[in-house]
Amino acid sequence: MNKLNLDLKKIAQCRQAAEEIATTILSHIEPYTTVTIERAVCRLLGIDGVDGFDVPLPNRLVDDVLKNNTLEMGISRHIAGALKDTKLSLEAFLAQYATDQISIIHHSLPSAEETRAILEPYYRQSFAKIRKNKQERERYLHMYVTPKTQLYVICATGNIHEDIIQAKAAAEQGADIIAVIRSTGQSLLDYVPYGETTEGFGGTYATQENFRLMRQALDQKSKDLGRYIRLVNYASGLCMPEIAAMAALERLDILLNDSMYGIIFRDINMQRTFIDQHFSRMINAYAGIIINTGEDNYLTTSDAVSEAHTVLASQFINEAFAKKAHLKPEWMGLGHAFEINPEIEDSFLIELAQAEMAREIFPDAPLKYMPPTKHISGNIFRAYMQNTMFNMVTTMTDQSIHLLGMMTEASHTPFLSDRYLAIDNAKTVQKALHSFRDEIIFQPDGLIVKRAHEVLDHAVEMLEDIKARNLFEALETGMFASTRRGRDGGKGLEGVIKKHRSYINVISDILEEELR
Amino acid sequence: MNKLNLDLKKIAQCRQAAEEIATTILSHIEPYTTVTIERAVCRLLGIDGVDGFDVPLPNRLVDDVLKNNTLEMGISRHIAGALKDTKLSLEAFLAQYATDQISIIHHSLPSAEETRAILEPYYRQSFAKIRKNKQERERYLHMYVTPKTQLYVICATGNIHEDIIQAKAAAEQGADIIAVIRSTGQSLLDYVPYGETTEGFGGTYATQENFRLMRQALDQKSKDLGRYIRLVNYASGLCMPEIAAMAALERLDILLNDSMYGIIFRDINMQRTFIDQHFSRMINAYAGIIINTGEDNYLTTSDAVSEAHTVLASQFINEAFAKKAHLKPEWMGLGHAFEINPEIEDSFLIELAQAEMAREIFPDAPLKYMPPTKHISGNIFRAYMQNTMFNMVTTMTDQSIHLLGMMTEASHTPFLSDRYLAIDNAKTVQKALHSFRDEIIFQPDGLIVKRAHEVLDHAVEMLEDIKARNLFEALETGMFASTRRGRDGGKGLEGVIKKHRSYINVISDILEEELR
Amino acid sequence: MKIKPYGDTLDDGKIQLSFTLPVKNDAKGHEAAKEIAKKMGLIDPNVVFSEAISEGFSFYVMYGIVAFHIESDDLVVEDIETPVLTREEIEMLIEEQIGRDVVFVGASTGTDAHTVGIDAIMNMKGFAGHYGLERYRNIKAYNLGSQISNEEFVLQAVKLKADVLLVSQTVTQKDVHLHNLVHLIELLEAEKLREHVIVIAGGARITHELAKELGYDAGFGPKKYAEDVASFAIQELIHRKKSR
Amino acid sequence: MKIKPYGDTLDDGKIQLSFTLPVKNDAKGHEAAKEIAKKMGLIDPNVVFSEAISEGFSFYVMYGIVAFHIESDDLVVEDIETPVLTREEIEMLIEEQIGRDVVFVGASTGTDAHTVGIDAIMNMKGFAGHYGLERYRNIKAYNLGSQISNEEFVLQAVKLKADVLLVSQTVTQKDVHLHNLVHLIELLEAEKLREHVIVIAGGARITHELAKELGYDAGFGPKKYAEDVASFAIQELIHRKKSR
Ligand code: B12
Ligand code: B12
Ligand SMILES: Cc1ncc(COP(=O)(O)O)c(C=O)c1O
Ligand SMILES: Cc1ncc(COP(=O)(O)O)c(C=O)c1O
Repeated sequence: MNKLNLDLKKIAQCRQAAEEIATTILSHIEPYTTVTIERAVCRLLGIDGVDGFDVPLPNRLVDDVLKNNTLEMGISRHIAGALKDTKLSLEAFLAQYATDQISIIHHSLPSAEETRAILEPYYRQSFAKIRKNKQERERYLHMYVTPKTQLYVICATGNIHEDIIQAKAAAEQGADIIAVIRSTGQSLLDYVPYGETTEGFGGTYATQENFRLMRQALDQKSKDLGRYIRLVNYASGLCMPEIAAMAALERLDILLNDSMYGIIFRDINMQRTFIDQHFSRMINAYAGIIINTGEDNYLTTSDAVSEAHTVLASQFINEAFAKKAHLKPEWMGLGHAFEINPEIEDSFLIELAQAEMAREIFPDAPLKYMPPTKHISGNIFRAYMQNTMFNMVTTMTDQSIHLLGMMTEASHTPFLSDRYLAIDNAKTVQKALHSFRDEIIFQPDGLIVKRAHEVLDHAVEMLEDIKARNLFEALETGMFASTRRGRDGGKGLEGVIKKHRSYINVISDILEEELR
Repeated sequence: MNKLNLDLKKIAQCRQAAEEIATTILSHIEPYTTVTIERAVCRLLGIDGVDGFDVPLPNRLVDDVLKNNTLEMGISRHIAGALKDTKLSLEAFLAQYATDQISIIHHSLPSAEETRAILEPYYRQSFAKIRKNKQERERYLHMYVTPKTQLYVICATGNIHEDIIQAKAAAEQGADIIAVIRSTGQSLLDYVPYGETTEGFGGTYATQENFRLMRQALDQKSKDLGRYIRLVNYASGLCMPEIAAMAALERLDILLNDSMYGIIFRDINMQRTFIDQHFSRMINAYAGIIINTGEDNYLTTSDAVSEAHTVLASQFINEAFAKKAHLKPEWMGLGHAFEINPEIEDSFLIELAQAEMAREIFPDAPLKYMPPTKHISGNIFRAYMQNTMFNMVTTMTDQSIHLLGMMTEASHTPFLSDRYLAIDNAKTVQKALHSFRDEIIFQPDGLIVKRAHEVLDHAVEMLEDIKARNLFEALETGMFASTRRGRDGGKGLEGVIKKHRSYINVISDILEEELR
Repeated sequence: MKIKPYGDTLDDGKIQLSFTLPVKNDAKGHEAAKEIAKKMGLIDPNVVFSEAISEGFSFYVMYGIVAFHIESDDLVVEDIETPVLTREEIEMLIEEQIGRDVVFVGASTGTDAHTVGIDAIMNMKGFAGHYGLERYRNIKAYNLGSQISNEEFVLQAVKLKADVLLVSQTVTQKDVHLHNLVHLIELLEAEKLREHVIVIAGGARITHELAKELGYDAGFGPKKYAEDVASFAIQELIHRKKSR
Repeated sequence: MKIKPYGDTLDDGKIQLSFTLPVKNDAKGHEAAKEIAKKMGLIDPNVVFSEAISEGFSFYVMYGIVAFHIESDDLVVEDIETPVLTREEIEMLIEEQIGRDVVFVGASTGTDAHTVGIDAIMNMKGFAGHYGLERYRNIKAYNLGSQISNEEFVLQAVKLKADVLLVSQTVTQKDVHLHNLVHLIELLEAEKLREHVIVIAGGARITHELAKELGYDAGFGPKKYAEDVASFAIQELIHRKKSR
């Protein structure tokens, strides 16, 4: 489809600039690891559970090593050394470690080869499980048709069991994708809570057990309905790699996973974020998990008309980082949003231009299209109308992952009935406008086409500018979402560790090997 | 605008057929008058008020003459004779007549010229008032801009004073046109109630005093808001000519006035209806009142997809009859509606095709576009969405008179808040899609274009068929709204009177003279 | 079972309200809106939206929490108890147990001009995929149309030897339908016909409960079709025949 | 004045409701919905729509009539009473009556990451055409951003010699904001700072009434801008100065 007559050279120029921007950042961060990457390594070795004070074992291990100032060698070598010296199985070692009968430090640090040899049986098991999950998903996808536009709704009760009831109801009504959003504040926790949870604020804690429970429920529903219901969570915040690992182990299908969201919207240190996102994306690539990026958020903070190009520029950057982590276009759920104030004349046309542009520039990406939120007031009827317009643009531009707007957006996380009404709205629009995309041509010199060209032009400029400086500086000067962040500011910098020459990470080695 | 590439020859063929259909009917009805025409004559002579039993004087006069079997001469001659014989002024005569001191019958019946001479001072006054009203309206229209698409809402409380409160509120919110819909059953009354009324069922009685009160209130609002607020009522049912007369005297701007609605939807005798509609439309033409036809109603009864061509055929017929009554295209508010079941795939496209087709075939007509009603359930949220889609089609096809859908359509006549929300919906869509019409081209061989061509083809066929038989027969066989009506069936046939050779109607004579 | 409205958690009691108040949209208006919700027994009433409609009116959207439960076991539900049969089963039943054609006479009565509802029940083609009574082999269905006065209706019913009368009422504003429905029963009683016919009311706002209250044998609202009506009517006819 | 909701006629009492019930969508579900409405004091409750959401849940849209009036004169409305001044007037007032720059320190506190609201009040460009506090000539506005712990917030307030503290809270799910807002007041009291600063809360679900209840000097919700906040704060500062 080419409805906008976009300049292919400019698109290529954007891609090239984004590629260079990502390369620069990756070369900057290459020398570092982070605590959560090391904890993710633990998790993929099969280490799970908490101690008597509810501290997750991966955290205890990594913290102990960190305090010992030897995390620079990598948790892999420490664990391998401990197993070697104690001659214990990992399980047996952990049982003693959790009860303070044995330490993780003061063991020998085996060589790279030896480390790998010792740990192989453990990570093999995890990787096998992940591959099995991937096959299982592929089996489902083969068996059931995936709609061109998938309806996505969230659950956010705080109680996983209540979420399950609601997720199942949503699936029955026609939802294709269920996201369990996280409790406020989880993204700033430098650990992942453990076990099933029944309390949260504006969301439900992301835990591996919660993932498992929901996946199980949705698998059952998928079979009942003859439609594969995808499950989403958030690999964002201070634990991106760990959540990616947990998601891979529990067959989540999509993860919110942006290269810059944490920096801008959670004030997480930028170096930490760039390091974490790369590792987490490699896991996603291995597990066949679609990532969803968070460009939509820019427009909740800045003006959607004047800052539209920042969304496009960021999509190119996210794409470039994703490529570096070996994600294929089919797994890049780049984000954008319908956030223009409806009181602006021709807002619908501008939204349409942006959505169509994204569709044409990223033809293979399962674009994630976010509903109006910022300009939703407590007028639930008006919100329902705004969502109708949004649903129309979605259908007119063949978006892939279609987050449904809620009429109660301005007041509370969705009620059961809000979701029911949202799905009815979307499905009715899809049906009523079924062939509309194929039916309309845009006036070649009209407002829609012009707007798309303009936004692309601005994105070229912006990306060239960032390339000339670098992405750190862009973030320092508030080029995204009008939010300035210091290179050494924000949360989590203390968890960034310079790797030693002889640092080993058995997981990233394998991932790099297998993904290349 | 030509977006549909419609065959102009076929359009011309439809017009030609409709012209012939109308001519045939008019020649059939030419020999007749009706009781309500005669009463309208009374009203335009300035006769108003009721007797002690609340019987309107026009009814008493006409009934007396009817009982005397001399209505065939026309009420004009009777009144002229009475005035001549009694040497009373009309006022004085009526005062005595109302109190049974004097009769309308047994007077001489003056010649045509004499009749005219005697009655001239009276009808002159009415005609002068109507002309003044017309000028007044033109003055307003000159002073204030008329939006391309005018928002139309109804009031229906049953109480004219409550209606006024609500009409004013609606105007403040942005409504351009206010219709006071009538109480259930008024259309079957063979008289027009008198004076202000405060009780009605699903509507407020149409009375001259109610007209006056509302017009006064809206004039005030027009001045406050700097926008002329138009007023609508219904010249339908058994008193079409009288209501047209009253509307002309009270400066209503639009009248629901269809050539066949009463036949099909109120089971009013078809001869009666055709006679009455012609006379009432001449009054409208003289007064500069826009007529609104009722094709939308077909689709509330029959299927909107399969019966779409009946709407178009009927629009041509209404146009033909309107022309015969000297109405110019700018006064022909031909009706159509958005009534396709939204569960039908591509319903939006089919609606768009129909609306655009009407727009292109009747480029100068102030088309009246009706909202979804039949497929509105009690789900007020869903209704609000359906209205959004309807509002979009309206904006995309430049409809003129835009009746707003109400979210509570399936349960009650509009609450104040229903209207407020409906106006917000429409205005927001208008703004958001402001230039959309100019921005899109339909795929030349696409579904929309094909659909329009198909409907036009069917309309050609239907009109040719009706022309070959005649419109009476078409109605007898249920060609409109799947409703069959007998030529001599239905209500009001007893009020159809064959005119005597020397029948005189001073009003229609003048109208014919002035309008030609 | 004790039940409460459900927002997103069992027994959270959450509900949504909207209404207009004949007051300005200011802090006092808000307070008034909340006060109304409180008087309705809602806890934590929350005005999530308010706007001036015009000078003297303001619109409120609220959420609140219903504090009480209701006991669903205590609810008396007046509902039709005869099972719903298929067209074929009904035809069979008539054949076997009545042995002659059954006559249904229907109309939209009074000033009511809505025919789509009664047509949906009676006409051949039916509605939403459900054939109408005219299609039933041994049912004679006479649809008199709309705006039929009760007097005319009774006259025709006698003439056509109706077994079952079907009355459609759509307009309910200011309870116009109640007066009309009650008047028909009075007429039938006055003519001593009430006992000899099954009288059924229907329409968008008609419930079985309401119909019974008004002296009808049954009432049918939205999403009811010919088979619902015929199932009841035929089984009731048979029942009456037997108990006579 | 006695007031009642308004549908289309004064005192008709009409309101709209919608809610979900954890029951099947059948006659019993309808009855339950009506029963709830009745228990809320509604007359003639009318289920205009119902639909199954899933096996065990059904959704209802209802209309009903509020039977009671409320007496609007009896309502106690806790509202800010100082007049709202323009930016220029506020600047003049500071100059004349305070004679030095006034320091505002603001943040979105706790785990709350919503900045748009506090930015709307504080940042230069403001919101919806209303300039923020940074634009005021003799106001020093320090916006600490979001996710600021109460401890950090108090520390900065002391350091910056704040006259006025501005706290934004957007997330209110499970009353997380209440705990956080109360905690700040407790901290300030523990540090004996409460008396020395004006403390103001704001956010989409914050009302003046609520803020007062929690021990704040004022609260501001939607459609409030820098001038509303500054007008109150400056006049209150002057008032306190005078009464000392
Ligand atoms: C179509 C329609 C019309 C058409 C009618 C065409 C026709 N040939 O029937 C036209 C345009 C002519 C019309 C006119 C008017 N209408 Co009208 N109309 C409607 C509309 C849009 C749909 C009704 C419908 O056909 N539904 C589809 C049928 C299949 O559903 P149903 O009637 O409920 O029938 C089902 C069941 O109830 C049951 N059933 C029905 N009857 C019977 C009988 C028996 C015996 C049984 C067993 C079952 C049964 O079975 C059916 C199938 O399940 C409604 C709004 C809406 N969306 O509901 C307004 C509506 C009914 N109309 C309304 C009004 C006020 C009017 C007018 C009075 C307006 C006016 N003042 O001019 C006029 C005059 C009518 C009059 N004198 O009666 C109001 C009534 C408000 C109220 N509650 O009192 C409504 C609700 C619109 C509104 N919100 O204002 N209308
Ligand atoms: C934008 C937004 C976001 C952005 C924030 C970006 C940013 N830089 O701020 C992003 C996408 C990051 C976000 C994230 C989340 N959000 Co959010 N978000 C919104 C949204 C869409 C708009 C809020 C907004 O900016 N409004 C515009 C501003 C100007 O209005 P305002 O805040 O009310 O401010 C005005 C007044 O209240 C007042 N004011 C505000 N603060 C102050 C302070 C003082 C001192 C004064 C005097 C006045 C004042 O003045 C302002 C101007 O009039 C709302 C939904 C909505 N439409 O309201 C949800 C919403 C607030 N978010 C919500 C949630 C749950 C979240 C998350 C927790 C979701 C999750 N689980 O991941 C996350 C995490 C946030 C966290 N940890 O706090 C919920 C809150 C539900 C509740 N009542 O608890 C909402 C209502 C959405 C929903 N229905 O679920 N969100
Ligand atoms: C990429 C991304 N990550 C995460 C989140 C959610 O926030 P949190 O990290 O606080 O769970 C969002 C917000 O919607 C997002 O877009
Ligand atoms: C042309 C026309 N006349 C009249 C009416 C209203 O009906 P009544 O004549 O019963 O007032 C309508 C219905 O909307 C109509 O379309």
